[in-house]
Amino acid sequence: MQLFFEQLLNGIAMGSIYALVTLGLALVYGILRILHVAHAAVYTVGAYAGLFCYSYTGSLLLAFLGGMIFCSILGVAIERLVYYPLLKYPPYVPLIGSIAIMLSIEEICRLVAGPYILTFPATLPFPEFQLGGVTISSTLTAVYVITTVVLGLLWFISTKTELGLAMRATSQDIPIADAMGINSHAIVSIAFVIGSSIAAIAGILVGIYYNQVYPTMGTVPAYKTLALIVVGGLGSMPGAVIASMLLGVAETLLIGYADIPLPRDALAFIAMIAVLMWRSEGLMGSK
Amino acid sequence: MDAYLITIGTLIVIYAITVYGLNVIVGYAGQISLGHAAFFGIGAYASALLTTKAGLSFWEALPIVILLSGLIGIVLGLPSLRLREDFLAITTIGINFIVEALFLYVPYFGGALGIGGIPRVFLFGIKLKGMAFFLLCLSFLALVIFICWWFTRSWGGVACFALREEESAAASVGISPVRFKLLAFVIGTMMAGLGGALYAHYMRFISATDFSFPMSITFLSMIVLGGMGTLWGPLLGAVLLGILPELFRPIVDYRILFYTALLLVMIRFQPAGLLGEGSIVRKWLILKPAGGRP
Amino acid sequence: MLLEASGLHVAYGDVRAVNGVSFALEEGELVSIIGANGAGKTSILNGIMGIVPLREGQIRFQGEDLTPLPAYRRARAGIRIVPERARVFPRLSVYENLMTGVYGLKNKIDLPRRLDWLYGLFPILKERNRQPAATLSGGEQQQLAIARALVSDPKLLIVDEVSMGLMPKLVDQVFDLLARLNREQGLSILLVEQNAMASLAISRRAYVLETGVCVHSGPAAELMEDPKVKAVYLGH
Amino acid sequence: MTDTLLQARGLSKHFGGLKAVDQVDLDIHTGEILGLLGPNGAGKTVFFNLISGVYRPTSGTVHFQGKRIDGLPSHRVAACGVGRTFQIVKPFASLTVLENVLVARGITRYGTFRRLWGPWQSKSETRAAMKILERVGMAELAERKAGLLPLGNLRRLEIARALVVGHQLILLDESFSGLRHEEISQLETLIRRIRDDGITVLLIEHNMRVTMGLCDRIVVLDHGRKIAQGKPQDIQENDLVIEAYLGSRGGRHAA
Amino acid sequence: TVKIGLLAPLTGFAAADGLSVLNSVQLAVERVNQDGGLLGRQVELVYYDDRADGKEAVALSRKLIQQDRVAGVVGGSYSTPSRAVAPIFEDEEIPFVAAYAVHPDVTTSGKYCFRNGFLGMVEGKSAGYVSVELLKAKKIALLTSDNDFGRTLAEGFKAYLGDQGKAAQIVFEQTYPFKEKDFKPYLSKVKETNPDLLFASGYYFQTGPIVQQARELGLDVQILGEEGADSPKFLEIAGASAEGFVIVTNLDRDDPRPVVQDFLKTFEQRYQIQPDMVGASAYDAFMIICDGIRRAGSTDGPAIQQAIAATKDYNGLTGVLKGFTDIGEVVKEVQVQIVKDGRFRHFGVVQDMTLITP
Ligand SMILES: Nc1ncnc2c1ncn2[C@@H]1O[C@H](COP(=O)(O)OP(=O)(O)OP(=O)(O)O)[C@@H](O)[C@H]1O
Ligand SMILES: Nc1ncnc2c1ncn2[C@@H]1O[C@H](COP(=O)(O)OP(=O)(O)OP(=O)(O)O)[C@@H](O)[C@H]1O
Ligand SMILES: [Mg+2]
Ligand SMILES: [Mg+2]
Repeated sequence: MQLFFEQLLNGIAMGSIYALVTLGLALVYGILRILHVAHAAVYTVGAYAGLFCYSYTGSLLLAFLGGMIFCSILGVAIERLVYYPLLKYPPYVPLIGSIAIMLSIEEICRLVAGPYILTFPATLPFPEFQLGGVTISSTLTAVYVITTVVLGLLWFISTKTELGLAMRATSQDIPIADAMGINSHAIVSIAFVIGSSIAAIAGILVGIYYNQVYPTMGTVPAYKTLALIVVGGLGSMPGAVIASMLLGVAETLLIGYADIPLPRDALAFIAMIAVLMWRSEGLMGSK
Repeated sequence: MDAYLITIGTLIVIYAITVYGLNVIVGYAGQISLGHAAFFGIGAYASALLTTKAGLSFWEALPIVILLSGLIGIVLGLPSLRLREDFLAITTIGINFIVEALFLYVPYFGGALGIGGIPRVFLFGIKLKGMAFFLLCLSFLALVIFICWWFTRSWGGVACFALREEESAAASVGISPVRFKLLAFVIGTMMAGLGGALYAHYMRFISATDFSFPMSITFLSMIVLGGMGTLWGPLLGAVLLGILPELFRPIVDYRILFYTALLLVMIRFQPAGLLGEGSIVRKWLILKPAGGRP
Repeated sequence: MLLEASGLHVAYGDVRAVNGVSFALEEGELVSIIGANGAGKTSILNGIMGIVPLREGQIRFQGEDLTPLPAYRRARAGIRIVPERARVFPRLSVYENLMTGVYGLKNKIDLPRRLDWLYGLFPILKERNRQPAATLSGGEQQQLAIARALVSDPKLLIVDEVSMGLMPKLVDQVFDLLARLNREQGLSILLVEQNAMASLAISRRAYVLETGVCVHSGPAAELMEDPKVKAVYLGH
Repeated sequence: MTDTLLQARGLSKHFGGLKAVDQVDLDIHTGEILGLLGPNGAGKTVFFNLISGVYRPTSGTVHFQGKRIDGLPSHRVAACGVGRTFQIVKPFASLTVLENVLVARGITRYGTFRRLWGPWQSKSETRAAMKILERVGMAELAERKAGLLPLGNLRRLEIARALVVGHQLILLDESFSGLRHEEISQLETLIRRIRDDGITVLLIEHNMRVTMGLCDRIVVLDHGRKIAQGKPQDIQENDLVIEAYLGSRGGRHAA
Repeated sequence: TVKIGLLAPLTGFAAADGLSVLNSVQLAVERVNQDGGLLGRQVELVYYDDRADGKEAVALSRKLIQQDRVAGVVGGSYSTPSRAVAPIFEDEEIPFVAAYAVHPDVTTSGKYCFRNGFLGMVEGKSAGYVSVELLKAKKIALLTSDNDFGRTLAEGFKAYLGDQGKAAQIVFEQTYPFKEKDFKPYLSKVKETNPDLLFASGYYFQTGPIVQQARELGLDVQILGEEGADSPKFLEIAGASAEGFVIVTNLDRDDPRPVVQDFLKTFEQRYQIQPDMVGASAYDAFMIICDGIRRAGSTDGPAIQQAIAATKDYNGLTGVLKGFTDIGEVVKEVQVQIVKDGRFRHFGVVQDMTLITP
């Protein structure tokens, strides 16, 4: 029972991290219908930028802030310079652009910071808990708290403000959205700022959680999150969160209770195909 | 000729064969497939297993390999009948990951160790290596291009074009979406299977990572850069993306960055491909728009 | 002058759709543009709204030069469009579609009253409030597009093929509505309509367009009597 | 003369709780022009989609020339000789106008695997396609890319496609909307001629002048149900129809 | 000049190893040239980036042979590319010495292919020996990296235990995928079985987190790793948790021989980072080829091959090479290191010939 509980807590933490990375992707997908694979590279850059700020200032707050600002700039640059001009082409064109961006950023990280794994030796100032004989470490607490806050804010923005409506209108017909007085280009950029900031948070969190920051740390999230946004129902943010949590928990429990031979990445995709066979529009998608 | 150049050339031709298959699926029929490397891999593994474990020769195995690839293509192409375009895109990525995982984790497929000792190809009792194998691949490529050319001029081809443009309108003039999507998938995956078989017998050692998702993206980039849906685009793309990284060899540390950055620039400024509508090449050559193709 | 357009040129690649059209619209006027298929009417309207870029030409609205402004700034200046083929946001619900019509200016108008008024005009919209717009019938989408353009109380309403897909009863209602809004509330309207008879009947002035050039203009009543216009557009 | 070409019985299509088409019985006689009228959202387009195989009915049957076709997929219905247009036009955008029509000419080949491999741009096919384009008055636009045409031309292109396929029955969904007067007259003539060639026409149209002038018979739907059918004059005077559809002023502007 | 080739993954996921290899081999080149080169000529290194990818490596091996005309090649890359190129060097009769690739097929291609690293079986058996004999474990848990290396290591480990007639028993065994980052689910399970030793195989970016997360979960068991963990990066990632961690590897940092101490010092001075096993092995692989050329007195492939095959008691960086077996596998002692005060230190050595002979 205690083992189960421990596994569950780990699973939720892992799901939270998936959710943070996936959200940005779902956001961008929801608006531009682009598979923003480079999002994972933004996340990597976030970790590096955070680490850089941290090692110069020693302040975690500044690390998060610096990472978010840097990633926002990067995200908006990607959108303005590459995605926006490619919008009218079939989706695989920006996808290839996105993958090229991702690989380029990985290379730049390697050239600038070296190929070695860097460590992120910070502790997050959160308390540790004892719960029924299980210790919830401060890092886990941090993951839970930060995820909850980010999700809450995002939920508020997308449902309680006009911005959410503008984003969805923009996602469907940019010229007409403009004709309704929506500054769609700005809206798209805002979406990238939000998505990239969350990616930065996720990157830093992961860097600290695993104490590793390295150029190719985005590779696995890059593709796994694709499966997650599909399971969630493309572009649906609540769906993306639910899918992430489910996958995080399912993965840990499967490892904990069955010696499954398949790697986790394939697992995510198998789950995805199973969900699609059952509901072809994903968990929360609309037809 | 230099063995190094022949090596590069042979790989390019093998890729081109595979990429022509992808062009049928994506360019002609408009079905996004981001998992083409899986079918390339299925061809390679099938041929490797048939020749190493079942003791067939390359030529005996080839028809089986091609049929098998087509068959698996049909089965895995089935989601394309049910799913919306963007879901399909990611599903095909998933298929790629799953197929790769199967190669990697099923002991019968050699697991992480891959399959080695794949025999060379013999023709009329002569061992084909170097130039000879290159020529063999080249003849297969010619055949594949011919099939593609024929397909675009046939009713089957135009049915696919129509499906690509407007599915419901196509159905209203008698085109069965199911039949023609699967037709494109079968042709495309059979070509990938052929490419895979040649690859296996050329490398003579294959492992799952050779057929991972980045390979699919390379294939797709080749057609997009060359010109999606055009007859010569896939070849141009394969040659271009095959040669570029080699040209950048001298700048060791910056090579991949140069390559990816160049890819990005080309996609950004020639999104319709070098042979696509409105491209610089078309402007130079003052080509007429190709009939039936975008 | 509320709207002054001079020397408009619109082209798509090599296709020149509009070649130097000029026209004007006074505050409180209802003006029609009529013309054959492909004459460039939609291109002009979209050019004014900013949905397609202008190659050349100038647009002044309330004395202000709109030419360099993007579409959303024009919209915020008080222009609204009912686009050709409705172009509602397919995956937004009917209600959300209406809300895009007042994006950024909810406080300045009495939203509940405007909605009530529109629901009164187009009861189906109230009935289908939560349904995604994509599943509406063609005519229902057209009604939604009209309503979407009207929630915000615009200064200038641009209407492209407003009667397309509407049933006769509604065509009457919509033309009455446009005429009434123009007459009673002084709403300025720029109208494009294949049904030339109906549109001329409620217009003060009209322009006749042929292959991207303006070939006639004048008071609507006069044009209705013009033998050539009659023959080609009115069918008498 | 009252030979029934198509027979719908108890045809229904429900979307969730919404009864878009509800228990409709309808006969189409060979060689007539039948008008399908009704308010916006009455279920006319859905009815078309039921006949042409886009939707599978919730209940009810459709027989075409005695053969049951409900639930058949679109392409099978098309192969029976039923051509249609779409209310929201659907050209094959990146093909030329001529190629759009050529695609439809393949109707006889798409069903048999063996006949798929011949060339599609042969001289004889092109000539036949050009003839159709001349009939709808689009011959001079043959080489234009369909996606760039204005709406009116697209409507005619759709009719051309439907004509190729529909050697028995063609379904026209608001094919006159977006056309100006002169073009409407041309199309009316065309449709009469089609009928004279022995092809049956079912059309949806809100333009009363067209329906009254063209249709031999009219059926009116409202809220998915059939509320009236009969000769154009009778329909125009039917109170239910006036109330729901024409309006008290009889569609003055729509004339 | 005498040209010697090197294939290493300088970009891509294995870039860190590639860089380490390149840096070490460049030190070796300098060393050789300072000492007067080979056969009176300078040595020139021709290196290419194979991205740890078989396809690239195949083309590059042809390039090395045909265009650069190298006398021998150091395989500074992973198993996949090394396996793909081995038959080519065999065909062209160019000696190829794999530095640390572990797959058995690398050397089975023929007599021109050698390996300076340990085979999985050798290292696995040695790890078994260390567990039972040096660390006195009775209940052992195995957490295995799921790749060719991890699997053969586990096999060797179990083979050793089997031979010992159940002196110790395996209470837990599981593999984890190569790209795994979160080991808590596995470690929680390990904790349940309450072993007294955990043999965790994998690269430093896997074992580092394993050690760290084990301690975080309160799993205070002795952990044993292998050469994959032999990296300064391991120490960084695991931080304080690393203390007391033991590995079997081929580099003894406390080896008093000048070759070793010079290398350690120069490397750290030049590159501001501690050297690792991968680099050290590549250094040796390069030196083995040079030694072969020197003794053969020629740059002719077959001659060098014979000289390398006849290597005996060569004073290498990774220990004294007793020689190569018939198939080209190295025979040398296995080193055991322990983490003390944040550095790898000497802990023991496995000398039993039955264990270390492949
Ligand atoms: N996106 C486009 N790309 C290329 N050409 C276009 C495009 N849109 C319109 N055109 C061309 O511009 C010309 C004018 O078209 P426009 O739609 O403005 O005409 P219209 O008067 O509104 O016609 P309709 O009455 O059919 O709506 C036509 O010849 C059309 O082919
Ligand atoms: N996929 C769907 N899901 C839900 N409701 C639908 C769907 N398709 C159509 N409807 C509803 O069914 C009703 C009938 O639609 P239909 O398109 O048949 O109307 P119509 O008679 O063609 O009207 P119009 O003259 O405006 O084109 C409409 O109220 C529409 O909202
Ligand atoms: Mg128009
Ligand atoms: Mg309709």
